[in-house]
Amino acid sequence: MKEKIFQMINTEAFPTPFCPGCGHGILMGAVLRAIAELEYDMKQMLFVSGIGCAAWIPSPHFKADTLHTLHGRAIAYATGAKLYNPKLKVVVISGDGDLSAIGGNHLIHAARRDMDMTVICANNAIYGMTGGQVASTTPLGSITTTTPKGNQEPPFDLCKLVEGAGATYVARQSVAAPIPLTRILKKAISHRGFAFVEVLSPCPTHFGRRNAFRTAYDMIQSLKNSCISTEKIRGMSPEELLGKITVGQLVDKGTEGGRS
Amino acid sequence: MKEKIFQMINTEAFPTPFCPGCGHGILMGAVLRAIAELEYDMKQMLFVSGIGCAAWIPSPHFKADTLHTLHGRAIAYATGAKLYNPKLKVVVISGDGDLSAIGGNHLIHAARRDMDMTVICANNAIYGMTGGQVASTTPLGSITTTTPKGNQEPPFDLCKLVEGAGATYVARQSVAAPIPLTRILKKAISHRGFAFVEVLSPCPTHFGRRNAFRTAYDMIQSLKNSCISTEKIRGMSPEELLGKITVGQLVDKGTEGGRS
Amino acid sequence: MPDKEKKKKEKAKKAVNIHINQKWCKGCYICLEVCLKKVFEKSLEVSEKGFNPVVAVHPELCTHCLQCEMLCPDLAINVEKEG
Amino acid sequence: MPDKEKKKKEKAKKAVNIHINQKWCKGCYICLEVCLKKVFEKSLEVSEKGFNPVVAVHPELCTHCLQCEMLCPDLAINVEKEG
Amino acid sequence: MIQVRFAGLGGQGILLMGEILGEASVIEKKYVGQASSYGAEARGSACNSDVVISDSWIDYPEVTEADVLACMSQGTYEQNKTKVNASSGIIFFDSQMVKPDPASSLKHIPVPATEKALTELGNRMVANMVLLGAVVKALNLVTEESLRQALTSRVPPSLLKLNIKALALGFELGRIREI
Amino acid sequence: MIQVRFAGLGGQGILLMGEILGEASVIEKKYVGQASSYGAEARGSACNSDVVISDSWIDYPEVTEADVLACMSQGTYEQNKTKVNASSGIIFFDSQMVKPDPASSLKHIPVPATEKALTELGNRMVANMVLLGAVVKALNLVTEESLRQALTSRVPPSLLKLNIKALALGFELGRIREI
Amino acid sequence: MPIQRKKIKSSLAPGWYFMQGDEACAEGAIAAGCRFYAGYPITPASEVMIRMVQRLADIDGVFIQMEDEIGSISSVIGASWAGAKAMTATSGPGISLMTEAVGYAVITETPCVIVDVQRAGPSTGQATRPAQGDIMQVKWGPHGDNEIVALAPWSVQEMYALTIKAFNYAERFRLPAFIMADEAVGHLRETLVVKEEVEVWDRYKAPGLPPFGTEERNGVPPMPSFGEGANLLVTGSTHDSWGFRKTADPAVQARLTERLVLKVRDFKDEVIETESYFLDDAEVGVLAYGFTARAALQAVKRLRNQGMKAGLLRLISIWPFADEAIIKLGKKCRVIFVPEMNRGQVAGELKKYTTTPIISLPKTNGEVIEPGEIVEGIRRNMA
Amino acid sequence: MPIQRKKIKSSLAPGWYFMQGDEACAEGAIAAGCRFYAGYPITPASEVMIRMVQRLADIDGVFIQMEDEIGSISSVIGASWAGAKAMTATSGPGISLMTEAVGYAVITETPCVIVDVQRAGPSTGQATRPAQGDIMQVKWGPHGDNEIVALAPWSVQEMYALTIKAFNYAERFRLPAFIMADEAVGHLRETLVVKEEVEVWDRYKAPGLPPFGTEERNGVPPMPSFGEGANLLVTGSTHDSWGFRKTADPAVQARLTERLVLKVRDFKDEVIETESYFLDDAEVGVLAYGFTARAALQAVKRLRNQGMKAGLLRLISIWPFADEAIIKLGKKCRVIFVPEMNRGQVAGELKKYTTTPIISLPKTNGEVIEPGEIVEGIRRNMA
Ligand SMILES: Cc1ncc(C[n+]2csc(CCOP(=O)(O)OP(=O)(O)O)c2C)c(N)n1
Ligand SMILES: Cc1ncc(C[n+]2csc(CCOP(=O)(O)OP(=O)(O)O)c2C)c(N)n1
Ligand code: SF4
Ligand code: SF4
Ligand code: SF4
Ligand code: SF4
Ligand code: SF4
Ligand code: SF4
Ligand SMILES: [Mg+2]
Ligand SMILES: [Mg+2]
Repeated sequence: MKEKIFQMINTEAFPTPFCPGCGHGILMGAVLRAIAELEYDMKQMLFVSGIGCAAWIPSPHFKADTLHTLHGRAIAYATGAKLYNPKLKVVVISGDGDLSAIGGNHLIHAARRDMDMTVICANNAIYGMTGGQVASTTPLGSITTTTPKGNQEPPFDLCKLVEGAGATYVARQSVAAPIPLTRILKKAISHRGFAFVEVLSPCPTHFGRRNAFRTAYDMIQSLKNSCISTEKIRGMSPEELLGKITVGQLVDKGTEGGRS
Repeated sequence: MKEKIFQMINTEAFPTPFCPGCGHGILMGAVLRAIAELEYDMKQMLFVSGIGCAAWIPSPHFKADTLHTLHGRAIAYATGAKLYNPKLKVVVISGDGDLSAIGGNHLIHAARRDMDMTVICANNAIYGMTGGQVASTTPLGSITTTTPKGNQEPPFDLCKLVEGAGATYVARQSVAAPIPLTRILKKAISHRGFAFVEVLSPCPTHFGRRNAFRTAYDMIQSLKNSCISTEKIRGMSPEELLGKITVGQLVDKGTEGGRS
Repeated sequence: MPDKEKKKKEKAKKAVNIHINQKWCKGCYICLEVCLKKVFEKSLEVSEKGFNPVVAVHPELCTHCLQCEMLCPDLAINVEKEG
Repeated sequence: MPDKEKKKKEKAKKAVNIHINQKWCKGCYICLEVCLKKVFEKSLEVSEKGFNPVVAVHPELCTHCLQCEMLCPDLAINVEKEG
Repeated sequence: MIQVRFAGLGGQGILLMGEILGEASVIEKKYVGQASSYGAEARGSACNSDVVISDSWIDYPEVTEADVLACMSQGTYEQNKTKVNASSGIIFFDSQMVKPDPASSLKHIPVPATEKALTELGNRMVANMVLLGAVVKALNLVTEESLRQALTSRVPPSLLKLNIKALALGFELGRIREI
Repeated sequence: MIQVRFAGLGGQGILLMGEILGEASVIEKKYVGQASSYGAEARGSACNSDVVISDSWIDYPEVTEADVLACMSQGTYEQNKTKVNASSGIIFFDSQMVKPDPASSLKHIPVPATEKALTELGNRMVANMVLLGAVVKALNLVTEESLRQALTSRVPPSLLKLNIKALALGFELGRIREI
Repeated sequence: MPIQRKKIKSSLAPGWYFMQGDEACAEGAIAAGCRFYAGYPITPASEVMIRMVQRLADIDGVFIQMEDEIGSISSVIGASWAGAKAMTATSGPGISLMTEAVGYAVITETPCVIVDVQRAGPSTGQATRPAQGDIMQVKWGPHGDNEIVALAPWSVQEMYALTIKAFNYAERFRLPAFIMADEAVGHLRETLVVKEEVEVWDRYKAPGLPPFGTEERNGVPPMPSFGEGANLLVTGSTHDSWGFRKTADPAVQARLTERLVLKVRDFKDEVIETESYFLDDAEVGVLAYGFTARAALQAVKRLRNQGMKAGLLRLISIWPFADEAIIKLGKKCRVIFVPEMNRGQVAGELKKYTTTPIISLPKTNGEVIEPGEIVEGIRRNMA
Repeated sequence: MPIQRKKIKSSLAPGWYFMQGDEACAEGAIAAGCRFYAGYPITPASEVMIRMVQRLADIDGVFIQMEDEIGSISSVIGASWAGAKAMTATSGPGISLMTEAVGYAVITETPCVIVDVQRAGPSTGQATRPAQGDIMQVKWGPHGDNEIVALAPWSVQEMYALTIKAFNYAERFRLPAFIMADEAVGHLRETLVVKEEVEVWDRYKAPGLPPFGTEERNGVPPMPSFGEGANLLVTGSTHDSWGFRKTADPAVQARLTERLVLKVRDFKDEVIETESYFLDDAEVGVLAYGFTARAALQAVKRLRNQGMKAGLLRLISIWPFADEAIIKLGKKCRVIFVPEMNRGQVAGELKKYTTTPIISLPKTNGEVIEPGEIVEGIRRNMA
């Protein structure tokens, strides 16, 4: 496996520019493992990203065609490439801010169109690259540089948002659970039509530091504790569910392949 | 009533620039009636709109503060005005293209924030002002100038979209039912927090003409036939519901007043 | 007499005044088609803007249901009870 | 012997080789904390980039669960069975 | 080079008149410039449709001074009558819709387009084609055949017959007018 | 006017050194220019923090030729040693982190900052303050009091004590060095 | 130059057409090989889109109406990297929204064509009225230094012909090329004469060579497409010749920014195109472009008839700017009049190249400039 | 002029501060009366936002982080009409996205302040590096003709002082006023000396007078706010003096577009600000602005020491352009050098106003221009 993965990356681009313990690195590994397990040919794949730390996951690390676009625009760029060359397997990997704040409109429209592509949103609940400002995914009460007294704005439930927009595959998982994550990524990448995966991916540098997480591992641990799978959730009481995050597959509609 | 309403409009701006039979005119009347019945002071209200035929509903027809903005940006402008002067009662009235195509991002973010404003989307399932191009609300198969062979892209369910984004009040009604429409508008306008009303409003000129509606009345009639209220829908069979549109109140969450 | 019936009676009693703003009417004929009482007819006059507005030819049949007024896209109809 | 158990046995038998890329490791210590077998320790050496990477001090305890490899954000760990 | 302006209200089919004359002229390998102007509303506002026709490249393709004005509404008549070439200009007008200015020294030719469309074809919507036929015939701008061909390419099949009849009616009127 | 450059690796607290010296100088009503440069990564890349101090308005507030270089890593020492004023420049260096160039004719002053931070305070993270204290004291750039005041405004209360101790350690080292 | 130039049969049957400017633009695109169109409706450019829907459907091209203009230009760039000749059309408000992505196309050297059918601004202004207010915008809209190509058709014939050229220049220089039309020429219907053949330039391909750098300071690298196995690294950040981000390297930044500019400036004469009328003995110069130049031509003829030695220089290309032609014009004429449907944008630009007095004849009332107005404006100033 | 000018106590206690440029900008805004800030994070402007969060919280102002830069400028405009002095700060990519709304602010005559902390482009370029590449963009970015004000601080002190001025000009002229900072001055920490009082200009109010038109061709109308009962009709379409849309009326379009330009051009001297160093007897002129001007000042001093009669003209205001100062400079000097962190944007502009040879000294490698480089550039060209 590891060898296969090494053939899928530009080793000269390593070590990555990510901070120590950044969840995006873990997600990078999971995406590579998923593709390796699917035995997809990297030469037929196109990875598109916006701007942000997460946008660096594929570019320049993946040895495949990569398109590192503008902040918020990854999906719109991907749409053009996919429509013109439907043979490309298109995977968008970008940050929560990129895809759901500035890029929210392209996200919901691609979901509506059932564009044949996979969108992986590395959600660290913060703007990592610009130094830790509040995001549209930051939990209520969290401290960020632009919410020094705690965030007062309700965050998106990204999965509900894209479901409401019409996505045919929707799932959520955290990097703390790399095996289920890889499994879900495989399903999403092989889905025909618009697949969206929200991946909870800690930013120790900007989120952790300001919100009482001592180490990167603390954040991993906290994710492990708060994530509950869709299967386990059944039969749990509201009290038990307080503060929990549902992970797993949330929507999986048959589709004839989506728009391409 | 009519007298009251005449005091709420700039009569010198009439007759309106709308085409004969345009649903937006009916909606205009319903909004005025709702405000008159609520006995709100027009001097404390701000009407914001984008660009499009629907965006002309308040501007320049309403004798109140009106802000006719850029295509897609009405909600973002409204956000600034409301935040700085929370005493303003802010009502956004604009088109489906304006609010959900180019303006989709501001729509979902205002819903997420639970911004204290009412957004009335005049949905004619088409771009009226620019001559009848497909919209993100155009039903599958409909003929438009940019889908001469029928629309192939699934449309948004706007109410689901804003619900998924976090709106605290969501409703749908058509101009063919002016009394229920007025009732819903009253609830939405008096709601504290983000209220969204999708109003089905025919465009005889560009939608009707291309899609086998002979007259404006035909379109009204067709809306009357296909709309079913949330109450009536219970107990109906899937066959009976085929091709029907649910109207009525869809979400009404208590809120402490939303962001303002 | 219960309140409701009383009102009905009153309603029926009162004559209805239907005013159509000939300058605002665009001749869409929604009112004409929606009125169950067939109160309206197309006018033969052409308005400034080149439309044929409607005229209320049978105001006496009007039940004051206000459908026409509420559905007129041009705020051109005013149905008022007299007195 | 059922397949599953067979595999388990085999697993246990084989020695495990743990390679850590000292140039890629950034000393986040996720591996160190996630490993139930306490295979890793911080190195005292400072890497080029100024990090203290980890070293696998007890590879013999490793159960090949791969948690460390999968959770390493820097693709810096390679846990391989020998032979 | 000849400059023709059609004028009337939105809804009268003014734009189509210019387009068809333009198309017909190109069929005859002429250089044509055709431009329209109209209000924001779809109906009821004044609109012009201008055609400039020449045997060679046209420097400036808009009507600067009309040689011919064909008019279907009083308002647009008033607006445009001063924009006609004062010495040689001709004004065609729908005799039902326009009351010509008695003070004008320009050549005025009444065409009972709306009237004929209503009485002979039962549809005032094709008055525009009647007027167009009359103008084209009277001035010999293009052949009947070219105009019919142009019409065919621009009108939905369901309405074609009626329009061709209207055109023919116009040719008739144009023929008997002496200019 | 004096130009001071602090240099080292991201994570060593280099930026803070410049900021505190700058702040302290302003407390003494001096004109100061302070600018930093660093790589895209949060850790491990070279960074500089420059301070220019003057009694009057500073035309160009960046270091063009350092009068003083205080260095905490070998790499940045190599990069910067040529950017020091060749005649009068002085280089302070962390004696554990940097091996000075024997060929250099510049005045070099070793400061055992990391060593002292570790041995006396048990925390190498405050080596930067030890070095800063030593440089400031040796050159009399600002008073101890101003530097402490500046430190107080820039360091979280929980870490203040430790940092003040480190500074004091630096003053000590700076005092005994003869320059 | 390694760009592949070829003559191909016209996609539209040779002959005479009566066509609208916007439609002719779409036909030019099809003729040039455009197979991807993404757009968003806007007056007065929507007709380009509507023609493209119909034409692309015939030839298995891709059409998409995006959610906004940002989406349009973004997907055009994406499609270009997937191998398409791609286009979008809009008007001023759309160009404003596309600004950021235009800069991206410049730095990533993405060929694409953007049609601007200008309308009266600023802002929403008079949406159905002609203007030439976006001349400076297309050059200076994006942040940083962005060299682009822009052509200004004055007729329906040129809406067709210059659109083909725009595609050719986009490929030749790997950049966004603009068609600066306006409502008057976009909605004008005219005679369009289509010839047997059109000259079309195709993308320079050279597998193995770096896609983002050349040996020369002013070169244009070859361009692979996605799916060809080139492991393309496309980024809007500063990058080396293979596409690796170099966001802290001064040398790479210097080299890239310089090349992006020089690759156009050094070869500007391949693009710059002007036309002279009566300039041989002209004393009074008129400079105009786009639809206004047709009024100017008429005006010059009238002035000649009145005995004034007037002459016209018409700009066919707007960017890169026709510096040398202006210098020559300045030497020849005592004064240069610049009628334009804006507040003097090109008139200002002229001042960079000549000391001859420049008199701006701006018109921004939402109407085209008529020949008589130019005559009058010149007479007034020459009296 | 009916604008209300007053001296008020500084919001920051008088004294000496060690402060970053971005922070000083925020302090200037607060001092000028800014009570609404909407922004979106971007390097190197985020520090303005972060300071504003803290400061607005103290004084009951409104802060919001919007979903993008379009949202930021849109809500700034909305807040301005609700009565706020409002600001946003961003860098090139954000300015690109704000383009359309800037045009809206121009046509609706909405006072607001936009801070551009420039970074190295084009496109994402080198996001943490300084540049001066947006000079032309802020003037020409939006479609149509848009007159704006832009000031270029060269120090932390001016980040504070010019931001106050920008607010004043925004109110005085009812338009968007830009602060053209760059990464170098935005992130620079310097001594900031705060005085007792600041001069602040407040919105001109005159209930009953039309909010969108004046008797004069170049006037600035009074500005009511929402909620005051004025029945405001604000629109980005062409409108009459009461705000009624007039999208087909040539006279209204002509009058509006002309006034939007003349209200600034005719009073440009109220804004234009330059500073001269050693120009009295200068033969070699240097023109610079922003951070680069500090290197230029050093360079000029060095050249003087070396015996060259060099002098510096510094632009404090960029737009409207300092035409007369340039004409004078051109008359005085044999040659003018223009060092700038772009490919010669202002150097090009200079050519409109003087025939004295202009030598551009561009630097676009993501680093600031150092005094030695200017000295060297001048010596090389003068040899
Ligand atoms: C138009 C524009 N606005 C702002 C920025 C600055 N910017 C770069 S990355 C980023 C946010 C990234 O956040 P996210 O997408 O969540 O990624 P993360 O860094 O957290 O992984 C921002 C605001 C930009 N590059 N372009
Ligand atoms: C940035 C921008 N793009 C495009 C347009 C052109 N435009 C004006 S209105 C409109 C669509 C209006 O559709 P909708 O909002 O549904 O309103 P309707 O006219 O149907 O009521 C468009 C695309 C514009 N004004 N600005
Ligand atoms: S800032 Fe946060 S998201 Fe970005 S690399 Fe560092 S840890 Fe990861
Ligand atoms: S085009 Fe359609 S939406 Fe617009 S006014 Fe006419 S009928 Fe109404
Ligand atoms: S009120 Fe009712 S009955 Fe009376 S005219 Fe109107 S629709 Fe007819
Ligand atoms: S509904 Fe109104 S506009 Fe339509 S015909 Fe009746 S009165 Fe006229
Ligand atoms: S594979 Fe498992 S047991 Fe072995 S070192 Fe990694 S975490 Fe520890
Ligand atoms: S998880 Fe990876 S990067 Fe972190 S300490 Fe272990 S080997 Fe190093
Ligand atoms: Mg993030
Ligand atoms: Mg619509």
